[in-house]
Amino acid sequence: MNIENIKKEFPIFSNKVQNNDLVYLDSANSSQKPQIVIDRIYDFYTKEFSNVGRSVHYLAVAATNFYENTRKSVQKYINAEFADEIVFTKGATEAINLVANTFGQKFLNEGDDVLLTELEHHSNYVPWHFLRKTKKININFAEINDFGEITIESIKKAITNKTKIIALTHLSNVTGAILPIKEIISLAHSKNIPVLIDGCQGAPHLNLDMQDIDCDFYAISCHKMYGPTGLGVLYAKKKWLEVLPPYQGGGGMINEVNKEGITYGELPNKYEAGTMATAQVIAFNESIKFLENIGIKNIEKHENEVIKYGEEILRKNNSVKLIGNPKSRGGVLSFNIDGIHPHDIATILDEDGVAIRAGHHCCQILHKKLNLTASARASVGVYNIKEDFEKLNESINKCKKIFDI
Amino acid sequence: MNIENIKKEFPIFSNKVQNNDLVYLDSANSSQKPQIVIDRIYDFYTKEFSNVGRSVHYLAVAATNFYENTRKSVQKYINAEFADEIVFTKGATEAINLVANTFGQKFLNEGDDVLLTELEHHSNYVPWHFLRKTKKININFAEINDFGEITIESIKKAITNKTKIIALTHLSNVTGAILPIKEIISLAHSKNIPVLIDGCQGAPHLNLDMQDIDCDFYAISCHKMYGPTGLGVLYAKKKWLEVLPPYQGGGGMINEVNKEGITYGELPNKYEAGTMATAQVIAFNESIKFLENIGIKNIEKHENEVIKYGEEILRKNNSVKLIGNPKSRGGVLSFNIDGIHPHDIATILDEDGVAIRAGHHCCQILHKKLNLTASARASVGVYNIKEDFEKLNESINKCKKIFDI
Amino acid sequence: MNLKELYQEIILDHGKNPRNLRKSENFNKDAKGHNPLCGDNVHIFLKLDEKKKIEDISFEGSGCAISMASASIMTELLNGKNESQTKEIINDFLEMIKNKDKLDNDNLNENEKTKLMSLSGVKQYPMRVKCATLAWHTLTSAVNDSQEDLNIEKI
Amino acid sequence: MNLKELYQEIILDHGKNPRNLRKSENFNKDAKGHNPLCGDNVHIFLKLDEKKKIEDISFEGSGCAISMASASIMTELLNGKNESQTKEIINDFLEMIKNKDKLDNDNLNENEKTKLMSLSGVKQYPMRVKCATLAWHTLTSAVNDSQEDLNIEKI
Ligand SMILES: Cc1ncc(COP(=O)(O)O)c(C=O)c1O
Ligand SMILES: Cc1ncc(COP(=O)(O)O)c(C=O)c1O
Repeated sequence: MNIENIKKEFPIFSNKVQNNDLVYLDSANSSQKPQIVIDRIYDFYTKEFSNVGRSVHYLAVAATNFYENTRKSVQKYINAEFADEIVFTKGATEAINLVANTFGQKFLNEGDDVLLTELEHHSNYVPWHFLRKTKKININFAEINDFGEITIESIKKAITNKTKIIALTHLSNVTGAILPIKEIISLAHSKNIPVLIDGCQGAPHLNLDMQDIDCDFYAISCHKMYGPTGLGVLYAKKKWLEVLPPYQGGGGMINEVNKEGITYGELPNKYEAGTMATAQVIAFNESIKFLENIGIKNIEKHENEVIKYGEEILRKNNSVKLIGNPKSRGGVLSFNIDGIHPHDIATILDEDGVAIRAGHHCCQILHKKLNLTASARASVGVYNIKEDFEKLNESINKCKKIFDI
Repeated sequence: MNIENIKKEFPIFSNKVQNNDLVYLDSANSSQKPQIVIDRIYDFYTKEFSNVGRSVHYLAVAATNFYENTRKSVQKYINAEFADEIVFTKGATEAINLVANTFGQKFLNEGDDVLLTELEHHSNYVPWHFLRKTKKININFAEINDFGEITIESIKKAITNKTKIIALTHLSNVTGAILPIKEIISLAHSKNIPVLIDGCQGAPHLNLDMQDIDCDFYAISCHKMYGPTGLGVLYAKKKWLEVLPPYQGGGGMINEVNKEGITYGELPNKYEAGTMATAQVIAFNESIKFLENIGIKNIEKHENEVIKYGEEILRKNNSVKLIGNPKSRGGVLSFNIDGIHPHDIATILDEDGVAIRAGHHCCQILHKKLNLTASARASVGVYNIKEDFEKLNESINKCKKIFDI
Repeated sequence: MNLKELYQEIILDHGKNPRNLRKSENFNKDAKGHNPLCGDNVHIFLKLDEKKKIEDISFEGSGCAISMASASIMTELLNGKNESQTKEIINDFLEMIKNKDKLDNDNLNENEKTKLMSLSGVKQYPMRVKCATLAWHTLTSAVNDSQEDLNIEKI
Repeated sequence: MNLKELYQEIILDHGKNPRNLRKSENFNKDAKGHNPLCGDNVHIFLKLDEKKKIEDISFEGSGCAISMASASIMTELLNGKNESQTKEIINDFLEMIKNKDKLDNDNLNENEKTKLMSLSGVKQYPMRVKCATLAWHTLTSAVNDSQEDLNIEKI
């Protein structure tokens, strides 16, 4: 597979958007979908549809097998020890809520500390904030350095003897910093503190090996990983899933039910209440295959080249100020232009078919720390090429012209 | 639109399943999907994909509009007063969990009663059971009568002066009984008790008018309603959504965030944390259009004819014992055959392409009450025809032959 | 869409050099507005006389060209207007942004109308409508003594 | 798939008239199993002598033809078997149900093997495999003194 030809597998790029070629630089928000993933959804609904896990008729049996095959593929792809450690959720946000809620119920008490970082997405803060209210816990934030990174030292400084769990991102969706999670996890474990990794931005770009990283929880957003919307994955070590209480209650997650009480089903059913996102899970198997076929190492290399090129171009463009300068950067470049608000930039870029995101990217804490309210963000996927950043740069120049900068 | 031709709009029926024509009698589990719904998903992913609500570029704006259009369509379809009263969830199970969790947090205290019925699906019991543990509340069950119905009298008898909420199904997914929810709600409201309706089985078959029914909460499962998997709808009166706490925390549901605290976004954002099931919501608009084009009254009439015909045939088949004999029946027929376990029936029927469900249908309390562990269930959708029940009956006779009954 | 229409000279001017970007002395009404999408804030200050005529109107905050220009133009036009005039202008503006091509308002002269109309290009940019209306909705809640800070998503 | 193979005479016979459907007197080991999918239960009773040989084995419960026949045949074949024989037969059975066509086991005679093989048709019905294995897994937890009631979904 030729990495330069990958773009052809994404049907969206063969259509014009408002008479322009689409320069899609918003993959950190959500990635485009390859044809095979879309086809799988189509075929499943047209020829094979059934609910899973409940009926014993042919379609139901087949669908159940497809569904469980995805679980096995994910297990293999992220090198989890057991397939039961893969829980399907509606998104990474739900995955983090699941952990915060159940871990909080069982293990957090008044006065306990939860450690986050200043880089965290609201999805990895608000669920913990809830516990501040219900459980009277405290939340601490490890601080970023001048490069927009979180270092092991900053974590060390922020750990207290009351820290009960650390939750942090694998890759910042604003500064692009890749965090030294393996060292952080090893440090945390030496103090018996479990670690949740918000892998939303890590999973689409980096090689994942749960047993090597040794994290306790890892949250994945499938729609950012060339998969369908409405689906996430929570990886959790079996030892946690076994002792934590269930999250949502409903059909499929029970063992036996009577008027007085309930016993819960075994893993992973215990955490998959109600009818799941069947078609999405089944189609996500194709996303995994897509990633495997190219090879994540190749994707990483390609994306690094593209983003490095983009970084160079933007650094040369005066009045463009990059946010963060991490030593290891994932596929994210955020910036501001003096005198032009990010929303105005995004609107003007859009006119040329250049799709970026403007705003706080659900990271208000980081933006406040940097004395910003918003920023513009270009982020890449496997289908981006260097020319995309040339077009971005041209459009930025157009902004500057309009605003007379 | 000719109701007899509806089946042609569902591509699954133009394919053979194991060399048989598919006789799909498992719609209470999940319905098949019309071509337009499948096409909408396909088109959205191939030509229009973007995340919603966040970016300001063209694709994002268009997707956000499509997404919000579905909200308006649902509002109109169920005659809710405000579009903000429509919250998208990952399924009916999540919708009920959302209510139980947030209502429980805010309004339930030790010793309070929650009233359910013996007909409830596990999804409308387990979430309340959680509160038994965390809040020390009690759960009461209104009892069924000999016809497998819940009457207003049975509710009257079960209400206590500590009943703080009533949660019950619109249409039993086992006995097929349609509950007198309007009377029940009016009774409950006269005592200031809010009512949640589990509308999973009601929504695909019955005319919905929230303002007429006047329920406080109504939970819908889109995949049972000719829509995609991984999507549900919670209708909730604005007055409740305004006072209840948020359920999940994450991106999109906040107003302002800093290290010390968070203010939440306005309705309906407050209840839609994280990236939602974008493609599914957008496609669900087509399911609503599909239902509107035929007209729910026509669907009801057609399904009633089919199910009546099925009931007649099965009643004539000795050794078939129907479960429940409700005066008003929705599209569900459950039965047992003396001497043959439902799982054996389902396996044998499957050989002829007849897809039914066997088991407790997530209603163990009802089955225990009826001294059963399991039952066989045939349920219909708009695409079923009388011949389907003739085929079912033939296959049942084959079961009897194999088991020498 | 038409970028030129959106970023007219007048918008760019008011965006860069917003008028009345200050805090009124002795203001007797105020309200805060916030756009959760971009994090932008606006704080409107009003000094009303006994007859509820606007003696002074000003704002603080930061935001995109559209939102700054909108707040700036709004404060310019409303200075000296009485209560009913203010309400009419707010309504007419919001109507125009939503769906009208013209502005029918007897309370504004042609020059003022032209200024206000310069914001109408935003209609074609649904995600930016909130930028243009934030200051106006915030003003409404200041006038109405709304307790809560205004969250633009509400509207 | 082949329905005739699944519902052989011998299965139907044991399904309808299960052997050892009772509670062993003076049993010294037992375990309960449950299939959450259909709600079926099985309760296995064992009376072992000092050398852990099975003196009596029986079961209570209800279920489909496959699960009843499986429990019935299991109890018939295991009566009188010692500990290692029991474990071998359990393993071989579970292997056969999963992926083998044949049963290699020196502890059973040809007649017994044929009986057990009658359950192998279930392989082609993945959702029914649990029906065939419930009694066997439950037996394993009885033998192992497992504390918890067995939930078939676990396996
Ligand atoms: C009456 C009833 N309630 C709740 C549910 C749960 O719905 P879902 O699985 O789509 O969340 C179902 C469907 O299984 C049902 O029939
Ligand atoms: C770092 C990070 N965490 C969490 C999320 C939330 O993921 P989702 O919206 O898919 O639940 C995102 C994406 O928006 C993200 O970038």
